[in-house]
Amino acid sequence: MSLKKFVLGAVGAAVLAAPLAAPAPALAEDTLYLPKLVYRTGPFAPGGIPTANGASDYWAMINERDGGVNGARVIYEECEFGYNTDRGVECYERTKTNHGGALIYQPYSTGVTYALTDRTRTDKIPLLTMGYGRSDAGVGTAFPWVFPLMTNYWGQATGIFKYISEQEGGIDAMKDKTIALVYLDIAYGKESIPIFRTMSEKFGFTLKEYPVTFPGLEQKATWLQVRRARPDYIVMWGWGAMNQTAIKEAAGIRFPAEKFIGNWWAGAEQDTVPAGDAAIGYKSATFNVAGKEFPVIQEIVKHVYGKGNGAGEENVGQVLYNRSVVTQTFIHAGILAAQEKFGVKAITSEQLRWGMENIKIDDATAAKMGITGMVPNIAPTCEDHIGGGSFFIQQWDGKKWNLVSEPIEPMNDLVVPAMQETADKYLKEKGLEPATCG
Amino acid sequence: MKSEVQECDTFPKLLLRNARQRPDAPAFREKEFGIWQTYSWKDVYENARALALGFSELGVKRGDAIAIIGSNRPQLYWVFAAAQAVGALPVPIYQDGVAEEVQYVLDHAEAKVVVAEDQEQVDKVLSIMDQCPTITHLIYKEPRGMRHYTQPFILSYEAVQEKGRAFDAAHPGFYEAEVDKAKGSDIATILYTSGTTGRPKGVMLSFDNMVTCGRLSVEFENLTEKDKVLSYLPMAWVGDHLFSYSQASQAGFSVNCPESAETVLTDLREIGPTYYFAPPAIFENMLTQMMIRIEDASKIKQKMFHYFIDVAKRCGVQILEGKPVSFLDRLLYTIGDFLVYGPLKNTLGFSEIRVAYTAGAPMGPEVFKFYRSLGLNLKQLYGQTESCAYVCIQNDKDVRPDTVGPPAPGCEVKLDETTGEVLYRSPGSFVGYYKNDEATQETKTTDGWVHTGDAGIMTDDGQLKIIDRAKDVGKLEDGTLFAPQYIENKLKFFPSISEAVCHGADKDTVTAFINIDLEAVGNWAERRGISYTSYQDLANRDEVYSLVKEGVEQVNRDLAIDSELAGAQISRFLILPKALDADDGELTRTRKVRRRIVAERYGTLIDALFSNDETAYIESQMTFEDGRTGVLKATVKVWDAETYPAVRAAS
Amino acid sequence: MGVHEIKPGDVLLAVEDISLSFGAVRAISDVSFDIRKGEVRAIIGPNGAGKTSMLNCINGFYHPQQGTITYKGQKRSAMKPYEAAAQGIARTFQNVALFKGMSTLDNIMTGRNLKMKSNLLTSMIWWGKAEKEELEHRRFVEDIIDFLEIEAIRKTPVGRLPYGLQKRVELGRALAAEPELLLLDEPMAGMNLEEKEDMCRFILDVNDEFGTTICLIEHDMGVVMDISDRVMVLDYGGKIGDGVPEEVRTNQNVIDAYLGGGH
Amino acid sequence: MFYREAGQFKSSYKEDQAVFPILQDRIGIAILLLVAFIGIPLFAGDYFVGAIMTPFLILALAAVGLNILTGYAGQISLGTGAFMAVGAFSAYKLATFSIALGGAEATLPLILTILLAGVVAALVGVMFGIPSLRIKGFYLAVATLAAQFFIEWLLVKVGWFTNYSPSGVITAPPLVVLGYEFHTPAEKYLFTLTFVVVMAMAAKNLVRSHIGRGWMAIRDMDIAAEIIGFRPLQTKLTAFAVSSFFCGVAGALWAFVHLGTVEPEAFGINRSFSILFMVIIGGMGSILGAFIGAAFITLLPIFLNNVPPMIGWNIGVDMVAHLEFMIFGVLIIFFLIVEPHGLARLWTIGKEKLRTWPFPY
Amino acid sequence: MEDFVIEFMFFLEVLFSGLLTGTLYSLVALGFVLIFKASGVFNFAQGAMMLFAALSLVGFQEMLGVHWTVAFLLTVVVMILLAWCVEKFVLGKLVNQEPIILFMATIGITFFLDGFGQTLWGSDIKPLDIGLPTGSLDFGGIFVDQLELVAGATAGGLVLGLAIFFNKTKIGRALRAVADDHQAAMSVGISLRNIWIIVWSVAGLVGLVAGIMWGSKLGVQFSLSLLALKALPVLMLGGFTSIPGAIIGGLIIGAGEKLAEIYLGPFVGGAIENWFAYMLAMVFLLFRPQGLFGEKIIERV
Repeated sequence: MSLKKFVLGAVGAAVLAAPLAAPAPALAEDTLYLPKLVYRTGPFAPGGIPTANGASDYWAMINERDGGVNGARVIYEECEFGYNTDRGVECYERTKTNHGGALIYQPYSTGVTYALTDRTRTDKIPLLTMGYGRSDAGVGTAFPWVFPLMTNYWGQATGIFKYISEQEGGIDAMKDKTIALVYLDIAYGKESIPIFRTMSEKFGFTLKEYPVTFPGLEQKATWLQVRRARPDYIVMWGWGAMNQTAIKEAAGIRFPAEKFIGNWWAGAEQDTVPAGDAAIGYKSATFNVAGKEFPVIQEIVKHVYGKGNGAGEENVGQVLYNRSVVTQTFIHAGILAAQEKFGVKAITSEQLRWGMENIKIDDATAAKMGITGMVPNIAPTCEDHIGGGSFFIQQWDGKKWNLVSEPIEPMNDLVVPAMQETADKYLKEKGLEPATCG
Repeated sequence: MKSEVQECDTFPKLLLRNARQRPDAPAFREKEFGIWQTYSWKDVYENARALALGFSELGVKRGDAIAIIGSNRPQLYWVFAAAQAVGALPVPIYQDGVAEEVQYVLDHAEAKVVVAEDQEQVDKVLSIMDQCPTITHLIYKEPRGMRHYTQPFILSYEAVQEKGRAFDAAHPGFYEAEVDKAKGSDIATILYTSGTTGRPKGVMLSFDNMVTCGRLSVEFENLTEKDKVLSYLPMAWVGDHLFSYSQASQAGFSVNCPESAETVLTDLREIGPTYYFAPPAIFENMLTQMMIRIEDASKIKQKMFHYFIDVAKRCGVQILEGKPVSFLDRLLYTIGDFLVYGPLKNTLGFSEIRVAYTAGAPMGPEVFKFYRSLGLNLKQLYGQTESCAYVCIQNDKDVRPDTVGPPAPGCEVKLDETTGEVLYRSPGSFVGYYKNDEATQETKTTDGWVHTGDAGIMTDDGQLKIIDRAKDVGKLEDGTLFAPQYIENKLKFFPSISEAVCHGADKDTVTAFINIDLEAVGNWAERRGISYTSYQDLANRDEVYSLVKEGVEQVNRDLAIDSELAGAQISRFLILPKALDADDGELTRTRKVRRRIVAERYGTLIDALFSNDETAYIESQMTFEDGRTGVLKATVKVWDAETYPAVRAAS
Repeated sequence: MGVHEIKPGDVLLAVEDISLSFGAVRAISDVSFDIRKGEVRAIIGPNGAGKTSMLNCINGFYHPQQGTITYKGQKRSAMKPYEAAAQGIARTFQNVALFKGMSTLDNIMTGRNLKMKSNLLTSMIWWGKAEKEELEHRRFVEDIIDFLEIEAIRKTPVGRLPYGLQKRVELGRALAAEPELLLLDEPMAGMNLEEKEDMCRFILDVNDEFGTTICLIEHDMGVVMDISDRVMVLDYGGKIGDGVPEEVRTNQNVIDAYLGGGH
Repeated sequence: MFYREAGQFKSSYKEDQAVFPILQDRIGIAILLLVAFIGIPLFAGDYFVGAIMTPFLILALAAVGLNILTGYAGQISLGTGAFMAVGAFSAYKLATFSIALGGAEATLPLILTILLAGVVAALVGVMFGIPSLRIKGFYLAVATLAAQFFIEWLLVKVGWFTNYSPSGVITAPPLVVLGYEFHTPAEKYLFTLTFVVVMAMAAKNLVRSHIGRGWMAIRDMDIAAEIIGFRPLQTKLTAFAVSSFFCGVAGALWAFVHLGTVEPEAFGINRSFSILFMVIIGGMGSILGAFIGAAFITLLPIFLNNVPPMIGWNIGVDMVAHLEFMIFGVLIIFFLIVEPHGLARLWTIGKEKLRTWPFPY
Repeated sequence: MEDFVIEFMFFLEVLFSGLLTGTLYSLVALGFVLIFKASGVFNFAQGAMMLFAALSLVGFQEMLGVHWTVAFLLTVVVMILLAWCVEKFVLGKLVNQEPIILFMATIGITFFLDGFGQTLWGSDIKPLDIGLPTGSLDFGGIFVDQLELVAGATAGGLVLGLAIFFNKTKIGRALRAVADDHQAAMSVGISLRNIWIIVWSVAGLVGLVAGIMWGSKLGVQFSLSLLALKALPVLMLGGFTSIPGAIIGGLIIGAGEKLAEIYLGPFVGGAIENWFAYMLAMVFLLFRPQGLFGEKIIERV
C-alpha cells in the first residue's frame, strides 16, 4: 500500500503542480489554447503522425507569420494517447483546464470521440470530428458541441454510390450491379452499413457485406468471398493496417483497382505506398486535396520549414497532412468568427462553439485562408453541424493522389432523416432535451 | 463495623469481595484454543466455591494439605482459594521437578489431595503414590489421555466441582461458614524453597503475611483492576504467589496464563502486561536475543539501532526519572523512541508496562540500565520466600542499579554488624518452617528479625545494596574483597557468555569458568564460517576463546576502576565443555549456580586454573538434551587474561 | 486366517475381488479384504505393491475395472472422490498434499468444508449466519489443533513448516471432517524416530478418543505391527497375507516378499 | 515501526478472525477511507478525480474480480474484457428496457440495473467456465479467449444488444439514484468508490469463508481438494460466476459512470490483458493486490507520461510515450525481480518488517 | 455438375490458402514453442520481438543503405544481443520462479521492446522489400499468393532446420535435455545460461523470419506485434512444447478459420475468424487437454 500511496501522491503532486507550473501569460497577452490529442505511437501511428504534424505545423506557421490569430497567440499542445481510448480521456481531462481552458478538441479517434461526447457537453467545449465520429452528430440540436462538418459517413456513402453510378452511366444502370462493402468490423466500420442497405433497397443494386476482423492483418477469407461474389465495385471502410492489406489482396484476386474505392480514411499515402504496385489505380474518397501547391501549404513550408522548424517534412502535402491542415483552417475561421462576434481576442470555448456554427467557407474565405481548391465550401449553422459539404474521389497513380471527380454532394434526402432519427433516439436514451437554436 | 482491610483478612474473603465488587471484570485469562479464554471474578468465585465444597465432599478437613502440581493454569490458581476456603493448606509444587523431589514435598507436607494438571503430572504422582500414604485423591485438570485411568481415587476437576455443587445444594451456608472460620493469623499456605543447598524447607505463611504484603505492595505501586500480569513463573515460587495470587486478589487485576511454555514470548507480546516480573536471567536472555537478532539486520538498521541505544544510554534513565536533559538529547530520544525503543518494547511485549520488577538474583547493572534507558520502569525488588518476597522495593524516582532500594513500607532492615548479613522484620515475616523448628529458630529471632543469608551494605541514604550470598563473599589471599557473583554478573552481560563461575576465595588471584551462549556464539561462528559439531566442539575453539577473552578483559578494565574490588580481577579462565544444567543439579530451578556442586564436580578444572597448566582433563556425569545421561570426557584449554592496575576514580 | 477371532465390530467396508490396471500395467489384481468398524487396519507391502492404488480405489479416485466395494453395507458404484468424502471417508497423502498457500488453521478448516452450509450471498455479507458458522467451526478446529499439539503454528503458512509438522497438519485436515473411515497413506514416511513415535501416538489417540476406523498403509513393517489390529500384505498388486500382526509376521510369503530380496 | 501490537490480544474468535486484527491497520484503513471519501473529492481537481481515480477504481474492481478467479481459484482467464462488456451491455439493455417498449425513461433503479448486469455477466462467466473442468493451466486461457473474442463479436454483430445503434455504440442513461443525479466528476467518483468499497469488502468476506478456502484448495492442489470433498466443477464455476459478477459490475460502471458512451472495443483483448497484468503485478490471491496492481498498471504510465513535461523536459510527446513504455517495462521486470509474488507481497513483507522492526524477523 | 466442380475448386482454393496462412501463423507460434520448450517461459514478447526484428532489418536497410542481406546479418546480431540481455537482466534473476511470473516478466520485455523499437526506428509504417515475389499465381482458376508460397516453404525449411538442429547437433541435444531435466543438461556441460541465450537467439531468429514474411505482406508497422494473438490458438492446439504441433496446429487453425469464415460466416454475419480459431482450439482441448502433441497427463496422488 505504501507504493500505492507513493504513486497516488506523486500523481497528485503532478496534478497539483500542473496549474502552478503553467505560466500565466494571459496577463501579458491574449492566448488561444488548442490542445490536440495525438497518436504518434502505437498501431495507428502511421495515420496519426501526419495528422498531428499538419496541426502542429499549421499553428506554428500562424504564430510565426501572424503572431497568432488576431494577435492572440496560439498555444498548441499535444497529448499522446496512442489510440487508446482510456488514455485519450485522460489526456482530455488533463488538458481541458490548462492555459485558461481548452477551446476545442479534435481526437481523430472514434473511441475517444464517443467517450468525449458526454464530457464535452458537460464541460461546454466543442468537439471537432471532421470526417469521423457519430454520423448523427451533425444534428446540432442533439449534439450542440459536436462538429462533424463537411459530410458524415452516411453522406460519404451516398456520395461514393453516386460516383459509382456516374461511372456506370446513371443510377438506373446500377440495378443489376453488385457492390461489395468491405469494412473493419468495429463501430467505425459498421457506421455506413445502414445507409448502404437503404440505398440498396432504394436503387436496386445488390449489396454484399464483408466484415474484416479487427485489426485486419489477415483478410484471406474475406477476399476469397469477394472473388467468388464477383462484385462490380468494392467499397472499403477501413483504417490502419487493414487498408494496404486489402489493396494487396484485391490485387491478388486480380480485381480492377479502379473499381475499388476506399472511404476517406482508406485513401492516404500510408495505405498505398506499402501496397506497392498493387495500389496503382486504387481510388478513395477525400474531402481535401493532396499536394503542396496550395498557398497554405506553401506558407507552412516557408514560415516553418524554411526556418528549420516543423514536425515532419516528409508528410507535407500528403492527404492526411493536408486534411489536418484544412481542419485547422476551419478552427481558425471559427476563432475569427467568434472574435468578431464577441469582440475579444482570447475567446472561450463557448464562444468558439458559436464561431464554429457560423463559419462560412466560401471562395473568399478559402482564398484568405490559402485553401482555395483544397476543400469544398461549407457553411454550418446551429442546427446543422455539417454545413452542406461535399467531397472528391481521388486515385493513386503509384506516386501521388490525383483528383478524378468534381465535388460530390451526398444524397441529403436520404441522410438527413436518418440522422434525425438516431439523434432523437440518443436524446431519449440519455434523457436529454434538444438544444434550442436562435 | 470493621474496615474492608480488616474484613478481608483471608483470600477467600477477598475473592468474595472481588466477585461482588467487580463480578464481570476479567480475573483470569488463558490462551487456549487460539484465543484468550476469559474468566470474570464471578466465574472464579463460582468455580472456586464448587471446588472447595468438592474438597469437603472428598473429606478434606481443615489443616489438610492440598498439593498443586502443573503449569500456570487458571484452574490451578483457583485451587488456592478453594483449599483456603475450607481451611486446607494449598502447597504448590514445581512442576518440572523430578519424581523424587515431588515425592519429598508431598510426603513432607502430608498432602491429602493432589491437583495435577495433566496426564504427565498424574503419571509422576502415581509413580510415587506408594511412598506418600497420606494421599487420598488425585485430581486432574486436563482430561486428554485420562480415559483409561480407572483408579477410583483419580477424579477429574469437573467431577470434583460437580460433587461440590451437589454438596452446596445439600449444605447451604456451609461454604460461608467455613470461610468465616478462617482468620488472618491462620496459616494460608506452605511454600517450599527450592533451596540452593539441602532439602527444600516448607515455609509457612499466614494470611496476614500474604494479604498484608499484597495490600502494601499494591498501594505502593498503585495497582488497579485495569492492570494485567502474565503468570508464567512457577506457581510454587513465592514471587508468582505474591503477584498472581496475593496482589491480584487485592487489586482485582487480571492474571493471564500462557498457552504453553514454548509460546510464552508470543503470549507475552499478545497480552502486553502492564505489570511484569521476571528474574534477571530472563531479562538478560532477552537482551542477548535482541543483540543476536539485530546482528542479522541490515547494516543501516544496525547503525541506527546502536546509535539510538547509545542515545538512550546517555539520557534515557534521566528522562525516565524526570531529570533535566538537554533539548537535543530529548529530541534525539523522542526520535529514538519512535524508531527503536518503542518498537523494541513492542516486540518484547513491554509496550504497556507501568512497573516491571526483577528479583531473585542480583542483576548486572548494565542490563538493568539498558532496560531503564528504553523507558521501561524496571525496578529491583528484594525479598525471599520467608518474607513473602517483600522486603525492599525501589522508588520510581530513585532507582539505582546497584541497590535494591529502601525498605518497603512496613519493613525494617538492619545489617549484622559482624558478618554484614542482612536482617529484616516485616509484615511478611514467615510463621515458621513446617515441621522444622530448629531451622526456624536459626533463621528467625525471637523478636521477629529474620536472617537472609545475604551480605549487604546500607548506603548513607538508607538504600540496601546486596553484594552476594553472605557465605560466598570471601577474600583473596591478600585480603582483597572478592564477591564472585558481582564479577560473574559483569561477565554475563556479554551476549556470548551465558553463565560464569568465579573462584578465588583464599587464593592469590581470581579465575573463572565460562559457559558460552550456544545460540549467540553459534550465530557468531556461522557468520564467520566456523563450523562446529557440538557445544563441546564450539566451546573448545580458539576463536571462541579469543572472543571470551575480550569480554573477560573488558570486565577486568571495569573492575580496575572499582575502588573496593579492583584487586580481584580475573587472571585465568576456561570455557566449560558443557552448559551448566539444572537437570544435573548444577543450577537451581531458578537458574542460580550451585557453587558447591560445581566446585565438587569440576574440581580438577579449578586446580588447573590455579596452576600453570595450559590444558586440563575432565570427566563428569551429564544429562543430554534428550534426557539420557552419560559421561562427559574432555580436555579443556585454560587461557590467561590481561589484568589492569587499579585506577582511582576521579570522584 | 481366523478373521472371526479379532475384536468384534461390523464390517465397515468390504472390498471384493478388485482389479485395477493402467493400460498394460496391473496395479491391483483380485484383492479382497475388509475393514471393521473401530479397528486400525494396516496395508503393508513393498514400494509399488499397489497400496496407494488400493486407497485410491476406496476413496473413489480410481475406478477399478473389476470387483465391488461395499461401504456401510451398500455396494458402491463408481463414485467421485468428493462423494466418498461426503460419506465419511477422509484421507491423507503419501506426499503431503496440503494447500501451500494457506495457513495451518485454514488448511484444517478446509476439512470442515462439507459441514459448512452458508451460501455465496451470506458469505459475502458475512455478518450473521456466515460468521456464526465460521466461528463455530473454528472452535471445532481448535480442538483438533489442541489435540495434535500444533498451537504454535496455527497461523503459519504450511509451506514453511517442516515435513513432520506438515504431516500432522494433514492429519488434522482429515480429522476435521469427522470421518468414519480415515485412510492414511504412509503417515510415517520420511519421519525421524521421534516424529514417528508422535505420529503413532496420534493415530492411536484418534482411534481411541474419536472411535475413528483407520486404514493405514506403510511399507515399513516395524511401526505398523505395533499399532494395527489387523494387517494385510500386498505384493505385486496381489494379497499375500492378512491377519493379526503376529500371524503376518510369521507368514512365509510375507517374509519372502520383504526379505527375499526379489525386488 | 508504527506497530504497537503488544496488548492487542483476542479473547474471541470473532476478534481473531477480523479482517484487520491489528489496531494500527484499522487506523490506517480508516484514514485511507477518510481520504478517499472526503479528502479526495474535496481537495483534488476534476482531472485527478474524474480521469484518474474513477477509472482506477473501476479497473481495480475488475482486477478484484479476476483475482478471485485467477489468484484465488487458480483459473487463468483472458476474458475479463468480455465479461466487463457483458456487464456494460446488460446494464444498457436493462436500463433501456422500458424505453425500448416505448416508455419515457428508464424505470429500473440504477443500482439494481448495475447489479443485475453483474448477474448476467456471472451467468455468461459460468458458461465459459465449464471447460475449466478439463482444461488446465495456460491451456485454459484458450477457453476464456474464445469468450473474449466471441462476446466481442456477438455484441458488434447483434444489433439487439445496442438497440440497433448503427455503429454498435451504447449510450448510458443519466446516473440517477432516488431522484439524485450524479453529475460532477466528484459525485461520480463517490458513486464508484462506494460500489468498489462495498464489493471489495464482499470479496474479502468471500475469500475468507469456506467458499474462498475451496477456491484456494482447488488452486493449490486440485486432487487433494476433490478428495477432501470439494466438488471441482461447482467450486470452479462459483469462482467463474463471482469473478464475472465483479467484472460485469465493473464493466457497467465503466460504461455508465466513466465513459457514458461506449463501444464494444473498449472491452477488447487489451483490456483483458491489462487486468491480468494488474492481478499478477499486484499479487495473486490478494484483494489489496488487485488495488495495488490497478494503481501500477493504470496510474504509473500516466505518471511517467506527466513527468517529462513537469520537469520542463521538452522532447516531444512521441518520445515521452516511448520512454513511458520502456520505463514501464523495466519497472515491471524490476518489481518482479524484487518480489515475484507481486506488490501486495512486497507490502506484506514490508508490514512484517515494520511489525518486527528494528529486528529483521 | 459444373457448379459442383466450381464449388469444389473454390473449396480447394479456400483450403489451400487457409493452409498457407496457417504456415504464417506457425512461423509466429514456432518462436513461442522454442522458448517454452527449453525454459518453460511463455514468451509474451514473441510478437514484440518479431516487430523489433523486422523494424531493425528495415531500419538498417534505410539507415545504412545496405543490401538486405547485410541488414539481415546485423539484425541477427541484434537479436542475439537481445537474447543475452534478456538472460542477463531478466530471466537470470528469476530462476525457479513460477511460470506465470516469468510470463509477466516477458510482458515487461514487451513493453520495453515496443518503446525501444519505436524510439530507434520510429512509428511510421515502413515498406519491406527484399525481393520476395508478390501477386498471385493462377493454377487453373485457383489463385495462390506467391508470398505465401514462399512463407510456406520457409516455414517448412525452418522446421527442418530446427529438427536437424535439435536432433543432430550437440547444442540441440542439450536444449532438448534441458527441457526434460535441468540437472541432466548441466551434466552435459552446457550452462543453463548459455542454453537460454541460445534458445532466445533462435527464437529471435525465427521471429525475424516471421517478421520478414509478415512485413513483406503488411509493411513493417506496430500492428505486426498483434499477430502474436493469431499464434495463441495455434499454440494451444498444438501444445506448447511441440514443434510439429506448432506447424500442424497452424495448418489446422489456418484452414479451419478460413473454411469457417467462408462457409459458416455468412450465416451469422461474418468476421468469425478470431473467435472461431479459439473455439476450435478449445473444442480440441476438451478432448485432448494437453494439446495435440502434448504428453498425456496422468493424475496421481
